[in-house]
Amino acid sequence: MKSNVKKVIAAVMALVMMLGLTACSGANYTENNTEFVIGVSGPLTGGAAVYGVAVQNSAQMAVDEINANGGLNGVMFKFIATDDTNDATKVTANYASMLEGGMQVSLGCVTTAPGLEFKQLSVEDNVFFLTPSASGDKIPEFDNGYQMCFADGNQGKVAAEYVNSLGLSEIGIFYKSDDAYSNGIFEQFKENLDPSIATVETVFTGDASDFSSQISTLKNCTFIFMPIYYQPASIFMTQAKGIIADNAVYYGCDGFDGLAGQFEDFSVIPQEISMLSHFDSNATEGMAAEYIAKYTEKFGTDTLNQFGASAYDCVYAIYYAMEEAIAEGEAIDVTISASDLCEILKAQFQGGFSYSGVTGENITWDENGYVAKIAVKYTLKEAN
Amino acid sequence: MSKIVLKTENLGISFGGLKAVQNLNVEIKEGQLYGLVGPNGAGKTTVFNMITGVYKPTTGKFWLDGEDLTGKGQETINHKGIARTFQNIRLFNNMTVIRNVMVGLHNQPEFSCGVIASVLRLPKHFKTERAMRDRAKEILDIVGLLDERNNLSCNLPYGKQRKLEIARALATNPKLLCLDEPAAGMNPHETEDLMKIVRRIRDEYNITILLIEHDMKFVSGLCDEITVLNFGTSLVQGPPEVALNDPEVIKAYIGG
Amino acid sequence: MEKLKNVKWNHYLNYIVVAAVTLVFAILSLTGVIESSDKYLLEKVAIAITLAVSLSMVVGFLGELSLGHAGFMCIGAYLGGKTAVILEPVIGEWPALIVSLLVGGIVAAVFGMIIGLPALRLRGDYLAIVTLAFGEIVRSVFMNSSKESFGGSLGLDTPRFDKDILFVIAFVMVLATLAVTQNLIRSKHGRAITAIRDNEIAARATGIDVTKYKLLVFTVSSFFAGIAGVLYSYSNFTVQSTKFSYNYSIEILVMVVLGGMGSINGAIIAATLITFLDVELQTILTGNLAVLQDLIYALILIVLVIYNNAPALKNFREKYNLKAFINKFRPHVPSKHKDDEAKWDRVPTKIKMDEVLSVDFQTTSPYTPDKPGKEEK
Amino acid sequence: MEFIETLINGLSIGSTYAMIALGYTMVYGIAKMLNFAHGDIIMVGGYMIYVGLTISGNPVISFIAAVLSCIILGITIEKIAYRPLRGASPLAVLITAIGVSYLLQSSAQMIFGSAPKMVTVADLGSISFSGLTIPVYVLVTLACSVVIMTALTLFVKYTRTGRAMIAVSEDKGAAQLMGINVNRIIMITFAIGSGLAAFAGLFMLMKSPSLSNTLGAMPGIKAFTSAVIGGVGSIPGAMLGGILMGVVEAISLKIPPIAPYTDAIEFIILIIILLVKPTGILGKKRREKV
Repeated sequence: MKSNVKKVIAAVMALVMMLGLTACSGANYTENNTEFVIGVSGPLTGGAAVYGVAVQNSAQMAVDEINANGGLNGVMFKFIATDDTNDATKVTANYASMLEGGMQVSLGCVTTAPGLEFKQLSVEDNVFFLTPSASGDKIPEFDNGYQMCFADGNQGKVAAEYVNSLGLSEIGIFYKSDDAYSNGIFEQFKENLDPSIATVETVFTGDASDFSSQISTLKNCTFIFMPIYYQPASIFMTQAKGIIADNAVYYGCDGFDGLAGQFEDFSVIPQEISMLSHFDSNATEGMAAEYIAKYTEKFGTDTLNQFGASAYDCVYAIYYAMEEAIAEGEAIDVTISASDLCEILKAQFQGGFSYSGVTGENITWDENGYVAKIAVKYTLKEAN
Repeated sequence: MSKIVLKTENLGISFGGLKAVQNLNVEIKEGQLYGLVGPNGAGKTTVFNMITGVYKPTTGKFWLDGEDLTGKGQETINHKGIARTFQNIRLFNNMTVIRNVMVGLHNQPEFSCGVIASVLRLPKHFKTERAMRDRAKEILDIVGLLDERNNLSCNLPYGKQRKLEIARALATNPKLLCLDEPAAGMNPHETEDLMKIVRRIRDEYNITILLIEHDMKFVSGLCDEITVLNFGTSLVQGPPEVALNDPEVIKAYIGG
Repeated sequence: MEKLKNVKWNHYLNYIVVAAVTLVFAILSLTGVIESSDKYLLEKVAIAITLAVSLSMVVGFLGELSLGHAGFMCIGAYLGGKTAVILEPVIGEWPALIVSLLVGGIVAAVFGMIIGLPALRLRGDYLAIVTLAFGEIVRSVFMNSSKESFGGSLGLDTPRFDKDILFVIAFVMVLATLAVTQNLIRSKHGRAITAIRDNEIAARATGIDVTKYKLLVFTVSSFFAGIAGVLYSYSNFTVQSTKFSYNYSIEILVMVVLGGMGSINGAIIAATLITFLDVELQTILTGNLAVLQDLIYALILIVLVIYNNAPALKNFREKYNLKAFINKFRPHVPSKHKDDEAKWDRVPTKIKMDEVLSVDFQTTSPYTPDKPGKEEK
Repeated sequence: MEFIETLINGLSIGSTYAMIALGYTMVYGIAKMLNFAHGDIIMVGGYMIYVGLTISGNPVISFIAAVLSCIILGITIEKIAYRPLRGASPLAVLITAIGVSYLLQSSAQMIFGSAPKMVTVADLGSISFSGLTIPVYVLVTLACSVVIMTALTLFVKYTRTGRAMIAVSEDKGAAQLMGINVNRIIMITFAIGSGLAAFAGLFMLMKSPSLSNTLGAMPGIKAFTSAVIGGVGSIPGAMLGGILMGVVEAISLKIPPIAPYTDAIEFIILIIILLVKPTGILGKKRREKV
């Protein structure tokens, strides 16, 4: 009986200790900050790691550049990237640890599924986030959330408008039915597509790597819309050689970006590949080219994609917005709380702040937090 | 004229083309100690497997107390009153001795206690547990394992494991107890002891016993009547001293 | 007072510990000491314990390998979450919680019973793959559901509940799981279940209704997995079916195996530690170090399993283990057990691994499907 | 016509499953363990081919290097992670296998990065006749699978080592008593299984040239499913199961309303087959002696 009491006490103590109770709820974590802290949660491991790593690399690169140029009025920036492996249940712990690490502003989540969790957590504490790539339509639902990428629905709509203008009678659609990104684009695309255009639809799920069945379904199409990421796209294109007509067009959205890193030589694919995006990793001029040169030098071409470019822009956009706010007379101290900074940034992003960077010029945000910038149709490769 | 407990009629089974047992006709009367003997591979255990429901007979029927149990499942047959032991011992190795016996008591009406009563820990649960434990001790006392009751069954010596199997079978309150080579692996002293136990079970609890045994001394010392099986068919039936001296039987054992 | 002395305190120790932990944290939460992330962690721990204890019924006590536990949880999460979202505006917070817990649990239990049916025919790896398949089918159905029904690939928006109370409710559910599981196991029915595990043929011959008990265990186990699912949906802002892949089932299985199969306390401890380890690794190893998470987790897993199970390390284990370490600091107290009353359920709740292992060379094993055996001629 | 096309697609998908299942079933059927790390050995094989191609540029040399390194890896894993648990509960081995799987995946990410690599082993083109197109790699994969299947069956049936394998799979204890070195036999089994994993890696890359550290995860599960459908321990069964899975997948993908549920359909087929025949299509029924 006595030893049991001891056991109970020991177990409770152990649990309390494991929680590492800081016993200082409601504390202002930022009061000891010596740098401005930006945080992001993204898939740094697992199947989607390439996107998280690209964001981590690029954001760190942007922060390093800003710091090398003297930071914001002499105050440096610090960037934290935490790993959520694209699993929404890991976001809470990441978010808490970043907050405790003094995070004042965030890039949200890299991918949509965890991003849905993040937006709810951040709205409670009023933490501003500008996500580079969580493109779900509901991500900027609350007034503290903004997107640098196009929302999926918007992409689908714009893509449909483009396709409508081509005067085709039949198109093929190939999408990933268990993926929020792919589905989101597909639904809006379908809704806005001219009803007179016939569609041949085919799907894949999971990590499928054999598309022979889908390819044979689409073999008579000369225009195939593929709102999917580049890895399955590259597999599809390789396997479709000789089956889908050589003069066909593969048309994708920003997920196509990264194809350039996959095919050393695009000419192995006979068909035309084009995409609707805000970034082209083949760009040869402008800020995009500069970014590509810098990124490639540091990290190689492996993880070069629009996720990174977008993250790079996010950091700069936040930086410039803070700079502008200071110019307008706002007091931004290094120990400013996340909530105070959020109010200031919201005012900026809603007050006509505009940003020009790698993924577009004169970028502004509407009252919903959706980005307004020009989506460009990039032709990665003409038909042979 | 005592009544017939087990009756088989043309009981037979074949695996593929092989007729393992055919046309077996036995009548076991109440309170009898009945032996089933025969050389290896004669089909003795197969007979057990048929009347305890492990195998479904392909021909014939069998009755317990006049009730046709042919083709019934093992559990049903046990509920109706046939219990058995196994040639290769099958105890619940991770349980103590007493709990092995308590599993045997599981279906006795006097120890019935629903799942809900157990989960909610109603008084009935405690009452049942206590009663089961007391009864299990009684049964263990019969086979002389009371002192071993808190040991793991897998730690018992061979002979005691056999006795425990008997105790467990006994706990299911059978009308007919089938013992598959109960004395195998026992030394003469243990065999002697076992014979006493088997007799006591028959006499005190009025349970009919059907047993398979190779030890002819055991069989002739214990059984009232035997059936000799060879190649799946019954050679001779009768009292042991008569049946075992039948020339056919001697031929079957010696070969030739 | 005399009665109190007869109570087997050891049986109730884990309830007391869990209740005490809940109470302490509830007080801490009311006084505002712990933070929302801690509460979330506590919810996570409670869910993990519920899952591990309920799975240990199937794996540890019935002796069947199930790789589809996440599937039952998935059913609970989606159906419970949806029920709560619909009902909350109509009948209020608390009734909606209770109804959704029941709905999630019961529907999962029904599916558990359905999945228990093949368990009557299949054993070992065959059953394992069927349960795995079941989990994947469930996931696929919810994944492809329409936006209006269960949210499809975007996931289901979940009901909200006061975070100060939610983790307490989660722990109350842990207590309920413990109570049902342990009371069931420590009864004549539990004896029947462990008898089936130890030797199915003998159990049948002893008149145990194998069908009934297999279905019972699958049903009860999936009921609590469903409950865990409902708690999960309350705990997170969205329910996404990608979470409930076979990988998650395996994660739960790891907890059960590390805890020592057939040990409920072991499952509780393993579930707690693994949940903490996960979160600690995840929050400490950020940025470029993130890739080390799985590496460290994997190494810990391999080393622990080998330490716990390797036959060659038996002596080493007996010399260097937690109990021996603790006993060093404690005077030796001789055991007070006099009769089987005191320890009658000692064995089935704690099969030592090295007792299970010898089974491999014996006639039957719960985990090897087709032990060789000649056809009876 | 449409049907034949679908069938060809099914062969294309199924040939890969069959190839993986052959390697899987060796370990699974003989060592009697669910080797969840098998898919990851395939992944390592893929990366070794990639490394070989980058260094030497010669597909043959890099393939041989991949086979050898997979064999060494397989033996090492068996020795370090599985052998200490010989005689322990099969579940313990299952858990270490999962640990090994995580270990290999994260090591691959650490060494090769998170981005998928494009690996072009050889472009074999495709052949067309009467409106049907079959990529050559499908034919090559099928042919190789048949050859490997035959070779394995003959090996197991007619060589001393092979027969020892059957003995070990039937009863480790008895095999040991008969003077068979169980550890050695299981090591050889792992070597063969891992070598075949490298083969599977090669054929997977020939089909879909994108290489990442999760390459083997889902195919591993599909191969497990194939092996069970075909009957555990039956080598032709593994092949048959793989092809069947592929054909089911292709048919399901062709029917629009159920196409998103393709994985589920495959698993439903599995459950149905097991309910009808609890030991798989070619599995032998074993009865416990009572």
